[in-house]
Amino acid sequence: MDMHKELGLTDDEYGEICKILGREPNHTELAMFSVMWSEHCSYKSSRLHLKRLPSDAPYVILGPGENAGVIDIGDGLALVMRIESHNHPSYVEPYQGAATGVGGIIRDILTMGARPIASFDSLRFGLPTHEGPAAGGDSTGANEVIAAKNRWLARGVVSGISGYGNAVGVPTVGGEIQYDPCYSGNPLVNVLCLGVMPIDQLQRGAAAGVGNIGLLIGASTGRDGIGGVSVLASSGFDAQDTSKRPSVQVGDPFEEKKVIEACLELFERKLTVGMQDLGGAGLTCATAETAARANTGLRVNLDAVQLRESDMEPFEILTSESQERMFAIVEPGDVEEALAVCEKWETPVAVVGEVTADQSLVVQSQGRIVCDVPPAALDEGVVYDRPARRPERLDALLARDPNQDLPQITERDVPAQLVALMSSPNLADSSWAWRQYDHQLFLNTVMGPGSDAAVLRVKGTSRAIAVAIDGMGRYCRLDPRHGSELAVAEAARNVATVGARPVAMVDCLNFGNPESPEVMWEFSDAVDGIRTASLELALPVIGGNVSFYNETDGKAIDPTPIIGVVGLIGNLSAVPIGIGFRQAGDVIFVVGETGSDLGASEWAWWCHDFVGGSAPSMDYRAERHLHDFLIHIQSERLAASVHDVSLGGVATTLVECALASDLGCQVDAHAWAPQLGLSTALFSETSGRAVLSCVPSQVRAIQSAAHEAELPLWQIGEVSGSQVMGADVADLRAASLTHQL
Amino acid sequence: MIASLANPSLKASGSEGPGPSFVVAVPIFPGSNCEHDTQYALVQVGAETVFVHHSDKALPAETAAIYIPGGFAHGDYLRAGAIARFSPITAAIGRAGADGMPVLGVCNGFQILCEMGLLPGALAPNTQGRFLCRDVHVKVENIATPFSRAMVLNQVLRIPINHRQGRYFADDATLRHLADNGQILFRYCDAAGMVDESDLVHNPNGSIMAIAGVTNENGNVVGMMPHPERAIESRLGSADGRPVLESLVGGSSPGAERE
Amino acid sequence: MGEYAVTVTVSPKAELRDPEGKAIGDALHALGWPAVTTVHVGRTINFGIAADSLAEAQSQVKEMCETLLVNPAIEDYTISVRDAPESALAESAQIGTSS
Amino acid sequence: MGEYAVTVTVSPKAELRDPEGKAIGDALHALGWPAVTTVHVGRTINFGIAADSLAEAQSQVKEMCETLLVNPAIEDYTISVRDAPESALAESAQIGTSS
Ligand SMILES: Nc1ncnc2c1ncn2[C@@H]1O[C@H](COP(=O)(O)OP(=O)(O)O)[C@@H](O)[C@H]1O
Ligand SMILES: [Mg+2]
Repeated sequence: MDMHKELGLTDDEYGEICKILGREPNHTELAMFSVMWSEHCSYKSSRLHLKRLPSDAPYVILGPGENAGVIDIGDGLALVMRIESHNHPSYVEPYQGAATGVGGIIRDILTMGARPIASFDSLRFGLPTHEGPAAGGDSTGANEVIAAKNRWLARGVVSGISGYGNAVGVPTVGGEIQYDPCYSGNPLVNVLCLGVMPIDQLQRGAAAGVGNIGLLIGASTGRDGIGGVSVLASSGFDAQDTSKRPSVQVGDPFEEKKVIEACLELFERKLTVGMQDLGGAGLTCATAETAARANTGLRVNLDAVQLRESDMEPFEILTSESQERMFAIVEPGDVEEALAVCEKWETPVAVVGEVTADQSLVVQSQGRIVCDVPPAALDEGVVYDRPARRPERLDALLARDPNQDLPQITERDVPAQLVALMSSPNLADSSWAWRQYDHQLFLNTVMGPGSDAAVLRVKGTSRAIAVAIDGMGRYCRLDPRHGSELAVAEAARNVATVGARPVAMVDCLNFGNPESPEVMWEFSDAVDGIRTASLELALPVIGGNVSFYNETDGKAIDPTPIIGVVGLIGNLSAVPIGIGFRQAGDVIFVVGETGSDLGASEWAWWCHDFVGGSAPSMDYRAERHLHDFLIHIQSERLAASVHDVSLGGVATTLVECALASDLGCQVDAHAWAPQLGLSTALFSETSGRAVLSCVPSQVRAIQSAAHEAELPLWQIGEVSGSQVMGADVADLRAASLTHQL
Repeated sequence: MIASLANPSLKASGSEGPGPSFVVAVPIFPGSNCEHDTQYALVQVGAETVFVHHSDKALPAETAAIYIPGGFAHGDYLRAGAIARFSPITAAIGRAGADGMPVLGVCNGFQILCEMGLLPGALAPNTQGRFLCRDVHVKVENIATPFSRAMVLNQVLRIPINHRQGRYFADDATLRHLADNGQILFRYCDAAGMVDESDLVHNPNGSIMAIAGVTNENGNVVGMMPHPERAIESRLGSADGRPVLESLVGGSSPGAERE
Repeated sequence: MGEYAVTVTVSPKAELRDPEGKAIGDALHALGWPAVTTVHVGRTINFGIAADSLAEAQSQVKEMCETLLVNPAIEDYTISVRDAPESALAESAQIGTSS
Repeated sequence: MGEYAVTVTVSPKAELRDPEGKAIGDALHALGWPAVTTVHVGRTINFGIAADSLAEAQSQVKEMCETLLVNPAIEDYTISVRDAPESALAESAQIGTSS
C-alpha cells in the first residue's frame, strides 16, 4: 500500500502535491499535507456548498475564514462568536472529548483578541432508556446495554464540560440536550463560545511583517492526537506499537487559564501583530494558515519547541494536536516584553519561528531542512464537488399520513397524554446537567440556563446580548432543507422571546459520510435551507463548523445542523420577563397560527413511535412579525410570562410555564385551533408561535400589539389551581424528572 | 476608568464610601478566576481593590483587609488549595491574620486558608460527588466578626455556591471547640432558617453540622463557601451578599443597591 | 462461599498526558525534592466479595473492571484478590495506615 | 544512589463515610453483583525517586505526605516504596497490566 494512501490521500491528491512541489514530498511534508488536506481541516467536501451561506451585513466585521466571526455591537465594542464540534473524541472518552472541545472553542475566541465570557453546549445522545414505544421501534432501538452506555456517555460529557469550563474560568450559560436512537453510536458534542472586546483589540491570524518573530505559547508538545500519520513512524517503534501514542487527548484547564490571561495582557499592551490558536493539525496548520493569510513565509525551528517526550520525530511535532497552545507573531523589539508577560502568568513560551518574504514554510530540525512547501498549498487544500442523490427512503417517510395513523385523543385522555409526553427525555428537566456548570462567573448572567435564551449584560453599557442554540434532527430526517430553516427560526425566536433583536448566526453541520451521495444531498439541501433562513430573517452566517463521518456500521445520523443565534438588547432596564406564570388570575394567550403539523412531533414519536409526513410548516413573514411583537412585549413589559412554542406543541409550552412557577392553568384546549382535532391542537409543532400571560389590565395592550403585528391571537384561559388541563403539576414535574442522570 | 468588558465599571476609586478609601488586597493565584467579580462587588460598597500577585512577598502598605477570591488555584489539582498555600504571599497573609487584620477566604479562598492552617477543619469533595452551582440559604450565627457585624443574629441570607469540594469537615474535638468559642459563622439552612445536616436539599454538599463558614479563634479570619460577591444585585438574583462586604467597610455604604 | 478482599488499582496509560501529575511533580520539586520523576495519579477501589473460589472472585472482579470500574481507552488496571480474614475484613484493606 | 518506585495511596478517613465508594457500590449492585460489600476508594500518587537507600526514600516520601500530599484532617495514607528495576522504571508500577 502506497504510504500516501495509508495517510488517507488519494492518488490524485498525491499527484497534485507532487505537481505543486515539482517533486515528491518527503515523509514530514507528506504527513503535513495529509493532515491539512483531511476533511476535518480542509473542508474539501463542504467548502463548495458553504460558499452559498450569506455572511455580509453592515455590522459584520469578520465572517467565515478567520477563527471566529466578529460583529460590531455598538459603544466601540465587538462581539466574537464561533461554534465547533468534538463528536468522535467524545465517543472514545466522553469526559476528555467534551473537555478538549470546550478548550478548543475557547481558544478560537481568544485568538481574535477577546476574553471568552460565555460558552454553550449542544449535546445529542442515544436514548437513555430502553422503555417506551420510541425506544423499541426504531432500527437502532436502545436496548438495555445501549441505554446504559448512552447514560454513561451523557454523564461523562456533562462532567467534562463542567470540569474544564469551570476550572478554565468561562461560565457555561446555556445549551440543550436531545436524544434519538440515531445518535447511539455517534454522540454529538457541539460547543459555542463568545467573547466581547474593544474593536481596536481585534487580532488577525496573519504572519505579517517580514522579520517578525513567531512565539509558541502554552503547554508542551506531545504525541497527542497524531492519529493516522503515525504510520510514518520510522525506526523508533513500529507502526503497530500504539503504546507510544495516546489514543485520547487530555485537556488542562489550568494551563489554558494561564494562556488566556497571558494573551489578554499581550493584547492590552499591543505586543502582538498576529495570533493563531493551535487546533486541528497543530503547528502545521497554525504556521501554514498565518503565512498564507499574510502572503509571507515562515522559517520554523523545531529544536526550540518544548517537548513532553524526548524522542519525537519532526512529523510528530508538526502534526501533534496537544491542547492549550497559541502561536503569536511579535515584532522583534517586543519579544523580550512578550516573554516577560508569559513568564508573569507562568505559561511556557518559546521563539520558534521568523516571518520571511519567500512565501514558503521552511522547517528546520537538528540542522536539517525537513520541510519546504508553499503555505498556501497546505492551507487551501482541495475542493470536491461530490455527487449527491436524494435518498429514496424519503418517499415512504413523507407518504406516511399522521391523520390516518395517529389517534385524535378526547378531553378525557389529555391528563394521561400530557404526563406520558413529559416523560420524553427530550422534554426532561436538564438541571441535573447545568447545575454542574458555573453559569454566573463575571456577574453578567441576567438570564441563565432554564430560560428560552441566555441574556448577558455588557458591563459599562446599557446593552445586553442574548444567545440561543437549537437543532431539529428529526425534522431534517424528513426534509433537510426545511428542517434547517426551522432550526434557524427556532433559535431566532428564542432570542426574540427574551426581547433581543436577532442579528447573526453560526452553524455546526453534523452529517454522515460525505462519500455517500445521499449524505451529500442532505448536506447541500441543509445548506440551502440555512441560506434561505439567513436571507429571510436577515441573519448573516458569521462562522461555523462541519463534522462529517458521524455514522456507525454505514448508518448515518439524522442530518443535524445546530444553529446558534445572537441577538442584541439596546437598553436592558430590568431582567426580561421569564417563562413561568406569575400569579393566579393572569390571562393566557397563544399568538401565531397552529397548523396540522403532527407527523414529526415529539408526541407522535415518543408516545406512538411515529415519524412521517412533512416537517412542520413555517411562514417567514409571520416569524419576522412575531420577533417584532415579542421584542415590543418585552421592552414595554406588557406580559407576566413569555415562552415560545417548540417541541411538544402548545401543550408542552403550557406545562413548562407551570413547572417554572408551580402555578397551574385552566385553558380551553379547543380555543386556539378549533378547526383541528384535539391531538393536533395540543401537540402540533407549527413554527412561529408563543404562549403569553398577563394581568387582566394588560389584555387590551397585548391585543392591540398583536393586531399591529398582524398576528392571530387567542385568549385561551387563565392561570389558576395546580393542574394543567387536568394533569397535576406534581405529576408533570415527576414525569419531567424521569431522566435525571 | 473605562469599563473593560469582564472587568467591572470602575468608579474613580475612593470617591464614594465612608471617608478615605478602604483598601482591600485581593491575592491572585494561578487559576483564581473570581478576582474581577470581587473587585466589582467591593466597588459597590465603596471599597478599593488592589490585586496582589501570588509570588509577591508583602501586601501593599495601605491594605486594610484581605479577600482571597474564588477560582481553581493550580487547577484544584491534588486538593483544592493544597499547592496554593505554598505561594510566597501566604506568609504575608498569615502574618496579617495573626495581627488581627480582617481576612476573608471565599470558596477557593476558604480552602486555601484551611490548607494554610489559618482556619480549622478542611473542605472535602461534595457528598454527591458532583459540582454544585446554585443558591443556598445560610443562617448567621455570629455577628461579632468584621464580615458579619452589619447583620442580625439568625438572619437568613440567600447566596450562591459554586464548588466541587465544599463539604466542611472537622473532628469532634474541633467541632466542639468551634461551637463553644462561637467560631461557627454561617450554617446552611432552609428559607425559614431551619438547619438540618442530613437534608441534602438544604445542605447540598453534606457539610458536617451544615457548616458553611467559620472564623479563627480571634474572629478576624473568616472562610465561607458561598460567594457574597455573586449576590450584590437583586437583578442577578440576590443582594444578600452585600451585608458581608458592608460589614467589612463598616456600616452600609451610602450608594443604594445598584439596580 | 468464601469472603475475599479485593483491591483494583487503576492507573492512567503511561503515554497519556497527566496534568494533575505534572502539577504535583512541579510542587514537589519547588518544595525541595528535585529527585522526584514523572508523577502519575491513579486510584484504588477496595471492597469485599463473597464467591465460591478465589478464581471465581477474580473473574467476577475482572468483569466489573471491564463494565464499570475502568475505561480501557485511557486506563490500565491490576487486580489483587486475597482471602479476607473472617473478622478483620475492613482492616485488611488498610494495613499500614499512618497513625 | 538507587532508583525507587513509590506509590502513595491516599484515602478518605473512615468518618467521612466515603460517598464515592458508596456510589460505586450501588452501581455494582445495580449491575448484578449483590455480593460486593463496603467499597472504599483511594487515590494513588505514583512516582520515581532517587535516594541513597530504601529507608532514606521511605522517610523522604513520608515527609512529602505530611507536607503536601495528604491532608490529615480528612485523609489517611499508606506508602509503598520498592526498588525500581533499572531499565523499566515505568513498567514496575504496572505489573500485571491487563493486555
Ligand atoms: N458550517 C459553516 N458555516 C459557516 N462557516 C464555516 C462553517 N464551517 C467552517 N466555517 C468557517 O471556515 C473557517 C475554517 O474553519 P476551521 O478550519 O474549522 O477553523 P479553525 O481552523 O479555526 O478551527 C472558519 O472561519 C469557520 O468559521
Ligand atoms: Mg481556530
